[in-house]
Amino acid sequence: MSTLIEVEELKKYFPITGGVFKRKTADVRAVDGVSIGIVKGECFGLVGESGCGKTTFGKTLIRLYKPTAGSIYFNIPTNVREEIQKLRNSSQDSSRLKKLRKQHDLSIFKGKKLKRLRRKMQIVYQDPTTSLNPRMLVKDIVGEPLKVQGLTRGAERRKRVLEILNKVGLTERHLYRYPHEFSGGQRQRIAIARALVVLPEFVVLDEPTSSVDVSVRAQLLNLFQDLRKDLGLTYMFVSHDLSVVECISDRVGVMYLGKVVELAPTMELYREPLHPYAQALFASIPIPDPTKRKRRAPLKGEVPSPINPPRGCRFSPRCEKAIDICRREEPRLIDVRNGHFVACHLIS
Amino acid sequence: MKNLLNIEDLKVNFYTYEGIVEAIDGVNLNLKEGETLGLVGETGCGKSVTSLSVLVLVPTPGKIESGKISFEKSEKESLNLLQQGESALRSIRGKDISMIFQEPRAYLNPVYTVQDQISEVLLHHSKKELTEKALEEIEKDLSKKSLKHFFYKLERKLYRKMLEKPNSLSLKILSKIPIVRRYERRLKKESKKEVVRILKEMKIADPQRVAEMYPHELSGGMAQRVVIAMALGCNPELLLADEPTTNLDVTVQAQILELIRELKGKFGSSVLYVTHDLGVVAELCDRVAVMYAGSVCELADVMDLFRRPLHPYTIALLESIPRPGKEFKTIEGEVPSLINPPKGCRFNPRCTKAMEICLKEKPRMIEVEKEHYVMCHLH
Amino acid sequence: MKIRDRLREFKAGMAPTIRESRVMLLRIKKSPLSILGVSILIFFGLLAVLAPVLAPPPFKGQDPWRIPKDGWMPTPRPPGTAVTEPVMVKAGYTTHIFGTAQDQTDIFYGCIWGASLAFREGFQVVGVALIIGLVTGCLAGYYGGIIDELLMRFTDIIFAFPALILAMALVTALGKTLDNVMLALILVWWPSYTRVIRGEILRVKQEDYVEAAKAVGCSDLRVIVRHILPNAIYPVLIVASLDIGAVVLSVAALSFLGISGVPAGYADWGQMISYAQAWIAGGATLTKYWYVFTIPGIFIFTFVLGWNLLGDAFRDILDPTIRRR
Amino acid sequence: MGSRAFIIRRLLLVIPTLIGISLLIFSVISLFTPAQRAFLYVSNPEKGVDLPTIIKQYGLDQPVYVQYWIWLQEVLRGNLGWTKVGNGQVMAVLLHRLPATAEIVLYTAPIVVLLGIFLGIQSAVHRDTIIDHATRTVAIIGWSLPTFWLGLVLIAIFFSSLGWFPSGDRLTLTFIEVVRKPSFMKYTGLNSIDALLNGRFDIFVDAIRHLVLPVATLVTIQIALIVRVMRSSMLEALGKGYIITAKAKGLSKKEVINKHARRNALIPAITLAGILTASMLSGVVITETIFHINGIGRFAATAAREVDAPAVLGFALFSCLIFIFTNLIVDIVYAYIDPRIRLE
Repeated sequence: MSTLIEVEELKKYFPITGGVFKRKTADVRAVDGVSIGIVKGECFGLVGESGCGKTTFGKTLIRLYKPTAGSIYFNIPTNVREEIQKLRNSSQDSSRLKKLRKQHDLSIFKGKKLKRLRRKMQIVYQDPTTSLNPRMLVKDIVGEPLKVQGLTRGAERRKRVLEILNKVGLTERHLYRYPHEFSGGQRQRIAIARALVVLPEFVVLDEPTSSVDVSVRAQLLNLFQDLRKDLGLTYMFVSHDLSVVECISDRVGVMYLGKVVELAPTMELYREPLHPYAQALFASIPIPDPTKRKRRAPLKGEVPSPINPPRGCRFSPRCEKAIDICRREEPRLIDVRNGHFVACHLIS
Repeated sequence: MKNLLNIEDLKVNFYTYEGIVEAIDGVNLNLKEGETLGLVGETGCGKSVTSLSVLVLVPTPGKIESGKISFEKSEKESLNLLQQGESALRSIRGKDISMIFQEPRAYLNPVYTVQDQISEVLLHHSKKELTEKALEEIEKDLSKKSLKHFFYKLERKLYRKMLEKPNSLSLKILSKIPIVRRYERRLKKESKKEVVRILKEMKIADPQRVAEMYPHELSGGMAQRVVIAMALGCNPELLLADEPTTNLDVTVQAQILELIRELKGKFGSSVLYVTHDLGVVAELCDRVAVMYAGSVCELADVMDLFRRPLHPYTIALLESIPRPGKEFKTIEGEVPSLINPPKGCRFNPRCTKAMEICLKEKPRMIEVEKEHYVMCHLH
Repeated sequence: MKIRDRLREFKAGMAPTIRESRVMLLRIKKSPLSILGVSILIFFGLLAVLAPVLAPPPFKGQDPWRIPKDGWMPTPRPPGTAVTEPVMVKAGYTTHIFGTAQDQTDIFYGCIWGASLAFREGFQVVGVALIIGLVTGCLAGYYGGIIDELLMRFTDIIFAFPALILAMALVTALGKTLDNVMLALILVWWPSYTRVIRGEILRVKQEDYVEAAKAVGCSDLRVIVRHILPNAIYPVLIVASLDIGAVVLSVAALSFLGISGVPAGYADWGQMISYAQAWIAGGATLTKYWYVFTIPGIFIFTFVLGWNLLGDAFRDILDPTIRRR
Repeated sequence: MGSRAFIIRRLLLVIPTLIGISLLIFSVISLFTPAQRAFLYVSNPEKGVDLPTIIKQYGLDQPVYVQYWIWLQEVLRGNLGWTKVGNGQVMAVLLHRLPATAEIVLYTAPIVVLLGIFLGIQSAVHRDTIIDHATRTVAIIGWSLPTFWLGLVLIAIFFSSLGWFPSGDRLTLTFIEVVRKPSFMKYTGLNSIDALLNGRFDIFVDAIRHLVLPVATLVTIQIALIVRVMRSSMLEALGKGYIITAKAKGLSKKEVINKHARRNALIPAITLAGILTASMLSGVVITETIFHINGIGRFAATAAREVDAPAVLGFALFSCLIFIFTNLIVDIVYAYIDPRIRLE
């Protein structure tokens, strides 16, 4: 098992302007210090409620947004990573660290380097009706990445486009059509084809099934599984639908207010969530089985604003088990049990 | 148990540029007193239109073509809603049947405060009760010694008149005159008290403050509570809930579901709960109606339906629920267009068990077992 | 690739466009007002193109927009009066179909040649203003920031002037010629396009497909040209088509005020009405001299109406939220 | 942003706009010939115009920014220069002629706004019926008509042929005499209102008779825009979720339209009402010219024809200020009507 992506203390703030002069008055701390690693070939699930920063994290990871702080390393040799880590800890010889970061840290990539990166990392959006340009033909939508990246031309490009369309379950007769002539499920397939045509290594799936119906959802999930095996992809599956994530992911991270509060192998997490928020979240999922109906006290209150997150542990105002330290100190994400990470004072 | 609502052979068409959309094609279902009936189906199957039809509020270009919706307003009175006049319907809407919606914030008027919008229902449907309460207040004021004694007497006279002849011309004229109009203030004050009380029932922490807020200041969950408050303001017999938790987060959804369950017990309303989420159905509903492409294909007790589904579509739908460790079972094909729907049973192109008759004839709803209705040629 | 393959490719590529146009045509067919608008514009287009045939200029080598005169009598003569001027008779004129205006200028001739002048005014002003608006609107909408702020403040300033009044001031300053009138109108008009385009771009920019285009590595230029503009341009085109009428009205209004720069006796509808003013204010009843101002007025009105109907119809047709029976 | 911050920001934005306007007008000025420019600084030519002195005094031979500064100071002092056409100081002439224009606007604006909103609502509520088609057709025809031509046609019909209304001027000659007398108190300068205040009902009727045709012309042209905006915003509002909520509450159609849809639909119409005042000034230029009304519009038109630079520029500046002022008011009203803006 080798790590494909290593994220260190990634932050993404969006400024808010206001007042008379429209000056920056505050920040929305969408992602506020996330450190995770994604293993090659896995499907990493990321769950959380709306506004927790999971989509922003996915988009920052593939550099659709410029991170406010932090580093992202994509597929770098082990020795380089070790060197960076050592340099950072020793806090000396910063010029060497700078050089290494410039070379490998894609959070500071620009221009050509960034453009080349786009071949390696792609994204599939939530709603294909808005993620496909309504005035472009399928042929052009799927062919565009190849054209822009200067990968193939002419008949060769057509062949590649057809190949990938076949893989996602579309055929040649769909080439000359506009997106609105397709059903929701088929549109999502076009969007998948566009992402995969450059043969990326890593794909962020941003709620790819939440805009389609149950019957189509299963088709898409199967397609994702097949494509992963076929093309050797690594996924990050961002979703609020916990049951879907459970079925498709190898490991799952739970986000709350811009932070990862728990991260563990799927089976383990779903069987026994440790963080109080994760527990409440999993308890809230309605189970499609009337025999397992149970009454439970739902989580109180609402998610606080990411502009001014609570001090200490961000979940502390809603947490029933919160103790003094929770309100003072922010807990760190610690490995408590062989790859099961939790950020909670009660556990560690 | 008695039927509160009975829908028979409802047909609704939408007349669009592209052609006639046969959105609802023969919906049959019944809702019993005091129960929660889940109406499930995929996007565009007509479940929302069905619930709007109950209020006879199908939006243009839609038109209710035929059918019968009978509603037991009281012990003796049974009404076919589709044959009622506009004024009769208005006295039912919001009072006997009310509705909550998917996007609560879009369904609140942005330029009025929460209080304005809730008290509107109260003033519309229970003006009498409010007037009585206001009168009590006046009596209280009268018993105290005050310089305003004269005004209070005048007020009492007016309010008594409001009770006796609420539609008299003189009152209508008075309510249009700027300064004189002030006598209505007391009524408004009463309605505000009532609003705060209802908001409190919705477990809103600070009802006084929320009552003064505008919809855009509310979070999604809070807005949904306000909409529910508006719907339950007049103790309706029937609550139509059109995907009220779909766009909310799971934890907020859990809160709202809990609230609905609790209020149902308290207010004794029946609920028609429209959703696409089988999980919510399993959690909340007593019976379930499954809709596909404009008609109800199966109607049964929730336990029955989940344990032994009979219609091929219901079976496939239940199998497509993701369960860890298993491969996803899919329903091949896509939901058909309703402009030119498939002949016969509308599910036949996707049905694995389709027979010849399925292509030709539309099956009828039959009671296969006790209280278990299916619309399929197989049964 | 062989030519045959290319041809096939081209055919396949055109098929969806044809399909889309068919849907459009179907919708146009269902709206009688748009048919009326289109027919009016086709009619005027034909007038403009066929002007040399319909009303051949009698003096060869002379400016064809100068209306030929028939004699020197000051009072207008009603429709149907016989032509006496030998040069005009030679060119094939027998009667004054619409009569003559003051100084015996032929109304029919002026109305016919006025069409091409109106098209020229409308297309030139709107065309140039649209191009300026497109470029500035794209800059402001796509990049935002200081460029946006400056451009928007500038448009604020232009908008603070009533259009006709600013155009009046500019023409007064630049000198009264037709070209200056058009230049003034362009200067007054482009900010409105900047605004509309900016607004549209701000809307489209947020769409996921624009971000998706960036995610595959498209350059800014490509994102704007291929992804944003095709989705942002239609509302602007609707406004532009409505504006062609408005431009013609403005030029006519300036003509009427005597600051158009169109030489006297020119085939300009506005000026023809302007000169007719004397015959009404002088106390003439509607039954006398009606032809002097009514006929050119109807020409202007129908021309503008055509553009307005077209713009209105397209607004309905292209608006996906409006789906009616 | 709170409503206070919104209004302060709006007020502050007026400053750069004003500076920009002055710059724009000044750059138009520099397009004129030096002699024409010199008249911008003259306050009374009867005392003799000595070009070299003016050039020296107002620094016309100095760099542009110095010229601008001097000009700006003069403008702020209220000196917009001397007009040949009006034979007086531009500022004085404008102020003297303002009441005539104000009277037209006073009657036109309410009719346009109220009738336009009413027709727009009717059109939207009765969508795709004969009422809708008729309203839209009338509006689009009104919008396509050339103002001056419509004015002329109205004169030809109602004055020349039928003799119902006068063709121009503000009052009949005999009454002009009355109005000029010092015994006739001039409170506002608006004839119709002054007549009422002086108890002369006959003069009031006469003034109104003179206003009918110009006001009718302006209303016909201007109303189309507001009908169109009101119709589409009303249609939008009627399609919103809260309308279904209102209906589901059991409210009558009238209540739904008047209480829930109209208030939301009015928001864009209010913005437009501000803009309409500006375009009304354009219309006034033409209307006054046709109907021989000595307002600021006709003055500007004459000045433009005679290339009287100070007058034209003074008028442009004047109408600009009016526009900014009305828009400011509209924005402030807007901030109070729409609760969303207060929190943006």
